[in-house]
Amino acid sequence: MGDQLEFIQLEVMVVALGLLVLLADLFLSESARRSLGYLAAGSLGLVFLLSFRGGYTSLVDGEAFGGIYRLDGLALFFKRFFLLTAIFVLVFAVDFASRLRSGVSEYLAFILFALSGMMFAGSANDFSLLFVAIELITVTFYILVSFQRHRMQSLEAGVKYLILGAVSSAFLVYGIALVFGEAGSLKFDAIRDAHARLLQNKVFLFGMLFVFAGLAFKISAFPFQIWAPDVYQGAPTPTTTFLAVGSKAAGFVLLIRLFGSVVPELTEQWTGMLIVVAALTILYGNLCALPQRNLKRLLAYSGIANAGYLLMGIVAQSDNGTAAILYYLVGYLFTLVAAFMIINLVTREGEGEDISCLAGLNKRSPFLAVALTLCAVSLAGIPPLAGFFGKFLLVKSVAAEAFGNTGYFALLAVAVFGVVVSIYYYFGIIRTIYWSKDTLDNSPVAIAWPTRMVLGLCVAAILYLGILPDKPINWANAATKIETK
Amino acid sequence: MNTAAWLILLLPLFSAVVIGLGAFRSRKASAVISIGAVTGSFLLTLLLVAFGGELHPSVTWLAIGGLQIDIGLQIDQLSKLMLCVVTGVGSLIHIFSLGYMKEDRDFSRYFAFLSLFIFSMLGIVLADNFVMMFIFWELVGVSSYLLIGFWFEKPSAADAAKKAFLTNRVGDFGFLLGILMVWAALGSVGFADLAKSVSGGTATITGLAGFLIFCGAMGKSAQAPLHVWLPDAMEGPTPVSALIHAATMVAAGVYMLCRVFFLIDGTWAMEAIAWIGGLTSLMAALMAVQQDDIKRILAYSTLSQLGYMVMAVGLGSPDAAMFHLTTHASFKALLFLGAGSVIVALHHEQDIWKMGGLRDRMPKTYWTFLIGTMALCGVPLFSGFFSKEAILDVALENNILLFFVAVFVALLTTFYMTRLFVVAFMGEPRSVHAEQAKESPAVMTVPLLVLAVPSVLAGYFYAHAPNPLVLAASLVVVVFGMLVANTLYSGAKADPLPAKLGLLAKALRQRFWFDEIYQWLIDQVQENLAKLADAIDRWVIAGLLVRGTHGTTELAARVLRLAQTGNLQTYAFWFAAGMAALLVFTLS
Amino acid sequence: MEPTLSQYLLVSGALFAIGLLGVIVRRNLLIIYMSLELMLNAANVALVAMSRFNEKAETALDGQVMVFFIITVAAAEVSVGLALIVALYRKRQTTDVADLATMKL
Amino acid sequence: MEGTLFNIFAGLTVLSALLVVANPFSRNPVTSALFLVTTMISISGLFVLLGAYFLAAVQILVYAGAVMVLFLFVIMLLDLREAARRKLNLVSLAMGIMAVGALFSVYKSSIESKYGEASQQQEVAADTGQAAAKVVGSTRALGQALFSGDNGFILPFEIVSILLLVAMVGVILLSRKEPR
Amino acid sequence: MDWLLIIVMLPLLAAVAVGFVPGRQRRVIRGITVGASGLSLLCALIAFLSFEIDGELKFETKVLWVESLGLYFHLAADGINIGIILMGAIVAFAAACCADDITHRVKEFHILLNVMIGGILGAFASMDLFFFYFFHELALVPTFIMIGVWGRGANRNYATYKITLYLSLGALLALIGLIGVYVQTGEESFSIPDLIDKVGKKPINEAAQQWIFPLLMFGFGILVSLWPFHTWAPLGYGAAPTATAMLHAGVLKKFGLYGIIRVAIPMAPIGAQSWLGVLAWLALANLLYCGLVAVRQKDLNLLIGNSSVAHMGFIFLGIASLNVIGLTGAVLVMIAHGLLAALAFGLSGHLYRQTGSLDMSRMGGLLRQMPLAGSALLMALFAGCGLPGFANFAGEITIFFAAWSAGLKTITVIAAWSALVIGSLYMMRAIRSILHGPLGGDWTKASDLSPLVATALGLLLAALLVFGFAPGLLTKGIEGEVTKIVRLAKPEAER
Repeated sequence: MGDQLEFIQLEVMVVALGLLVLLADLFLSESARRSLGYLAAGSLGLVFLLSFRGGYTSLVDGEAFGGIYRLDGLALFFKRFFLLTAIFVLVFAVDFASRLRSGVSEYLAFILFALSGMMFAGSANDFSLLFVAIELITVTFYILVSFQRHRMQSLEAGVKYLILGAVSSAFLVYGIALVFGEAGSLKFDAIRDAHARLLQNKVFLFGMLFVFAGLAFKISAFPFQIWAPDVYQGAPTPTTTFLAVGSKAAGFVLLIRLFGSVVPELTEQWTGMLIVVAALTILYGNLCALPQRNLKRLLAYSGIANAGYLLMGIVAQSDNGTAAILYYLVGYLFTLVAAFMIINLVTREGEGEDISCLAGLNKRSPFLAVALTLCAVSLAGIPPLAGFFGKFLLVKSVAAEAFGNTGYFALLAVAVFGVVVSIYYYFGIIRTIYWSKDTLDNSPVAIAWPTRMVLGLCVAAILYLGILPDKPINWANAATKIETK
Repeated sequence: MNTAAWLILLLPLFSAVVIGLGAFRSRKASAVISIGAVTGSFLLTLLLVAFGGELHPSVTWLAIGGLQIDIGLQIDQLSKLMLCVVTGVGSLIHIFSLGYMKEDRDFSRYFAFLSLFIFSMLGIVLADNFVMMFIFWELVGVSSYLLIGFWFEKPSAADAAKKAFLTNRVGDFGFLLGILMVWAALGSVGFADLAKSVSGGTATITGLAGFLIFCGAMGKSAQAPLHVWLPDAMEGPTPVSALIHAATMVAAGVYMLCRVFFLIDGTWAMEAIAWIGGLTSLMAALMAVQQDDIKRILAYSTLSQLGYMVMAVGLGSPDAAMFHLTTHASFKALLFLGAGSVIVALHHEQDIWKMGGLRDRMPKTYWTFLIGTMALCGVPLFSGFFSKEAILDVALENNILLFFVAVFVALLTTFYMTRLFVVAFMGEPRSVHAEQAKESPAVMTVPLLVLAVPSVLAGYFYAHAPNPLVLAASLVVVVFGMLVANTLYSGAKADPLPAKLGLLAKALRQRFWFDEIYQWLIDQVQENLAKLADAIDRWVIAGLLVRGTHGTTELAARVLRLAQTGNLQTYAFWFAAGMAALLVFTLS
Repeated sequence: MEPTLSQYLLVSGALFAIGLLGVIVRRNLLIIYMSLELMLNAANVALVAMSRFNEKAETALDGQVMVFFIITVAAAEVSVGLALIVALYRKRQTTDVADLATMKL
Repeated sequence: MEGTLFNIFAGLTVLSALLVVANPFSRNPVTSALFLVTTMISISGLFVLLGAYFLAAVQILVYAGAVMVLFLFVIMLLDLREAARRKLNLVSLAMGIMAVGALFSVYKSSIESKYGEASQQQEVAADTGQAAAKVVGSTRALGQALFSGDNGFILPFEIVSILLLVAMVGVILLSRKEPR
Repeated sequence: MDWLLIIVMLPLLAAVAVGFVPGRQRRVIRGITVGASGLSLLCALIAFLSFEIDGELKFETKVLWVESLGLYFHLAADGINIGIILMGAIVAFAAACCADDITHRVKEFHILLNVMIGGILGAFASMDLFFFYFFHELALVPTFIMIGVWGRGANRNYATYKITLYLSLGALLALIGLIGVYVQTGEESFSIPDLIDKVGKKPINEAAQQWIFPLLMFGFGILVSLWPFHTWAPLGYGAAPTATAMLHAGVLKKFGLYGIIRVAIPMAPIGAQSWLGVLAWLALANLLYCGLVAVRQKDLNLLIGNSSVAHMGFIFLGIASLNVIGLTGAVLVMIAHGLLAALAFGLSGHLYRQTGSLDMSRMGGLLRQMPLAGSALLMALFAGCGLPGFANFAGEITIFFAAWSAGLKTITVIAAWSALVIGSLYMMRAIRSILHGPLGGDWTKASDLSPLVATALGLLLAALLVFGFAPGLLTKGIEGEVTKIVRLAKPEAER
């Protein structure tokens, strides 16, 4: 038991931190509470650093709790990824505190609890852990989304997310039930052994498809993308960020584990379906983003499109594809955090997030203007930024398989079309920043120093990932190599 | 000697460049450099003629794979003759220009262009291969363009320049294709190599290739149907008309045909060339009969004479063609310069019906002009007599029909030249300017006098036994033409012919409506094609395809997002429907 | 005769379908939550049946453990959902989903 | 005996589930809630048939006992008579039935392809052969499966406890009176 | 000496340097740009003159960049790109000199301009496919912004979007093709020499080639305004600021052609053989159709733009001939047209600045008003219709010979017609309505070229003439490299 706890030490620390934050709220004064978020972020930073400790990394490739929990390269990579995301979101949340009006400490604690769920999900090697971790994330997000009770939109988003989320949970568990019945076990290892003889078993296939649907909901892939725009728009912006990056990444780590290593032969059998899903996701996201004027909603649609690009890595069914997903996700993390932070800084409460609020940003704050431009350019996939390299790796992984399957070419064509369409609307953002005539106000934007630091870090990371991709690629490769051993 | 050969070519280029780069600031320097260059070339030419044998210096210009293009100078009998013509006549015209262009504010530019032209023309003359010839062919076109459009602010001049260039380009199109075909068939573009393979009997070119090469000549030498630019080209300064549109550039086509005669000889192209030449000469002569502009009459006469030469080539006698080319160069330059002298004296009045009585007022011009006229008409003992006779001779031998055409043309030539001469120089002055006309200064009259010498004597250098029949015919024609014209126009105040000939005269005055037909053709074909392309670009590609794609995308976007109704139940429905679709897709 | 696995599965499937239909068709949020409960319970039935008819004895009970988790999670979900309904009702005096469409397109 | 009981419980489950969703006689949420209880109880009956005794008890305790009370509380709290009168949208009903029908028919055919008539015999044979192995979800067995450290589900169990904590705090936050 | 590294880095460093200069110091900013590009030009000239033709790569800089992908920062010169780099440096210098017509947000403009110059030079200097693409994008993005912010005319927005989307589409298709090459050769190296080496030993399988080549052909083709993907070009250049139009039309656009010659043909020769016929017909469409469209234009920039599209037809035709003569001619025309396009857009920019419009029907007689600019324009237009003496002619005639010998006879005939007749038709019309005739409108205040701009444009003109008189300066090096490519593409024919 003791050494098993060692495996989950990071998660335990995070949960403990969450509990501490909840408790601290009772004893701290109003002014001290403000720095609670920074404190929590700092502590998470510590946890993040601890994840590099030799004592912890030596556990990699080990299993605990009877094989339910697996700590391998992939899991470790994602744990760090989630930690990083949460640090940024916590800093963001402090910025956002005034708009939450009440329950700020609880908000912070929930972020930490959701984080622990994501970290567990990264290590899930059993359907029961998968389900429980996902539910921890989802249920926490129900609350995080509807946290601004004074805003109708937040409540509406919460209800929508809750109902659709519950439906998707139902699909997931129903799928799990069928898979359990046919494979005889909830454990991934057992399913891996059994699945080759189940490839024609329709009940098993039915179950796996339901599981896929449950995960596709998380990553907002077509046809389960429909919730994303409304929820992204209505939710408090830090929640949106966390949802767009963390929750999506949690979906992906499970997809990678399940479809990449547990049932690879089934994935191959389903290549056609995956291509169609990826292509439609790209198309839907990009096309719907085209006439969109609300920035958060725009990013939601673009998030759908990005899920489609990421699915290309799953479709590729290779280590390179997986590594590309990891790389892309990291780039996406920095880009999206920066973008949402800037949108939050620029817009005012109650005014909505219409794109016109960016007008004249280059005069109000050249730093923010440049940073947001970099984000948009990176999302559009133009070198030398993170987004380009991520897309490059994804396309490469698909192209490597393409000669021999025309479907891959169709997917590539759709991806190209999607990127071109996306350039149109990302370019619209840049256009509004720099050469829009109707500037509403010219007041400079005040930025707190931790926010500034996070933004600076994000910009640096976007550039780093685009210009010096060697090391990150190696990390991503290492994370995938260990996992499939 | 090789250096001398290169210098002949490069001196005028040097002059043009120097004037263009800075010497233009001084009028005097420009003139001195330019005239120096051309006379230098002339002297070097004489040097070559006197001492040089056949020379063939060359450098590689471009060599890629199987394509080798040299810049080389082929100096042989033919090119020496032509060199003499070009540099000799050129020198005189340069000097004449000193007087003619004295008042012009773009004096330096004029001389730069003139030098450029001489350079280009010498390039054609010296070229030892097709591509080099084509290069200078084009350069001649451009320098002629620049000179015709010298007074570019005058719309008519600018238009004429444009027309000349474009018409030439149509000919060049054929020329280029001809070169390509020759290269493809014989594997080289050098005249020496080609001659070797043709004489070795290893290969020949097709008639089509020959005809295409002739297309080049058709443009430059203004053969029908590409003759329309030459009369308009008279918008340029008169010395330019004399130099380019009488003596040299227009002769280039004939020269080129002679140069590559060995290639086209024996193909069906010869027949076509002969007929086109004959018809051009006939048509041009007819049109000359009813022109009133002194320079235009000369221009049509030039056309007509070029037709002679081309016909001679087509009938298999490049010698006769070159002979006529040489004599024609001198007397036509003389005529043009004479006309220029008259025009200057009359303050740029060009209508012959506003002249008259110039005999007494401009005696030198009068006499030299008379010599030129006689030579052109083919009055015995003048140079034109011998060369024209040589051509008639060839025609009689080879094609009797063309012989009659040629004789008729000779008659017309005498007629319209006499008309011109009688109306412009004899009788009483018909305008104030004509009354006050004074003889031109020496700088202009001396070249006239100098040119008069070869106009008389050039015929004696060509040994040729005359055919009595031809002799008789040409004599009759000359006498008859002169008499008729003299009776008709002596003392006339206006042209009596339009009244007598009616529609025919109108057709002649309107130059058989060639320009109108071309304009119509261009409007109908070229402009409509352009309109069509533009419309396709605007409406189909930029409109239907691009905006269509854009519109479809936009529409798809707007339709797709209708799915996002905001209603939870719809969302749940999409969810279930999507799931069902996925299931059906994967499981069945 | 003893009921077969497929009979159990059909019952659970029917339950699932009815629940899904309820989510799609009913507009009262409360009823939608009840339908969601039906869907989750359908999974429970399937899991227990699968567990009963499992070929591998050693992992057969896993299904029932899973049901235990599902019941707990469902309870948590319902409580959050009901709290949300209460908050919504306070703001808008409605539980009809048709009134929740301020964000669209 | 088992067959009959199954038919009764199964029929009751489906019927009352239908009545939860679409009751032709009443639109009152309270009715739906009561039929939900019926469904839950029938399901626990099915659990008993399947040997999951502990779960059957938990089912009744949690659903009939806790969840239903919660539902009823909220219904009473909100006083929903007004909303109950709204009409059903026929188009959405038809489309919903179509989508769900498609889903169910694919499900049914999948089940039949696996457990259909032909394979039924083998299945039964296999079942009888392993009849002894049929698991019984007694409290002890389940407890051992849940809490054993090395081979059990202690970790998910603990995570569920975090989940419950989150839900609890969240419910308090959400249902607290709005600030200002 | 690593001349290429210096050539590429100077403008990029200048961009950084400009970043530190306060925006009000316009003269300093312009000085930095002109100075940097001037130095770059000087280095390029030295490199060009000291370049020895022996089939080896010269002035190499090779740094391992991403080991896991086999990606190098690799700059090097060979016979093909040394000429293009020199041309690029000349145009860059000229563009920098002509950039003084920008009066607002000068600092930003010059940063972008320098980045664009660096990107352009880098793209042609790169021997690694990744950086080849990367530098191209580095140059492309500033183009969009420059047109968007500093562009002119009512169509600016539409033009910006159009050019952005078109070029992005082209670049993406090409990228996929490049990735295809990379993946098919074993995912070990992006280096062009390595790849050529590999392909020479073991060609990419045929089915893959049939995909890769069209991807590269159309991708690169869109970048070069291949018919029917050409409509962005006239519109974009019409709206672009002078320096941008000069750089893009002059140099950056050639990237696509360079890519086809450098990558597409040697990597996918079998694909090339089945697709070059299509390319030849599209080239014809470029020549004939765009020529006809140019005839109808009333706006000088649209005319130059369309004519520039038409000129691309020559290069495509040269490429489609797929023989040494044709490819050499194609590269020659690339260089010549680069200089010419820059010259033409530089002059039209000057005219626009002086007269506020480029509507040809309202101009006239400008030769008298501004003799320098007028003469230069005259020469540019002459060069545009393929006058001997200018480098364009040498390339074009080479291409005619190549196309004819490659058996594309019908196409050659029509191409010659459109080059000689239609080309001169619209050029003559332009001269007639802009320069000739009586002085139109109220241009009395219009002034001639400033000394700086005159020098810059004079340099372009001089280069055109030098390469026109001595095309051997370029062709010797090009021929050697092109022969290697043709040998790869057509092992059986050595011509």
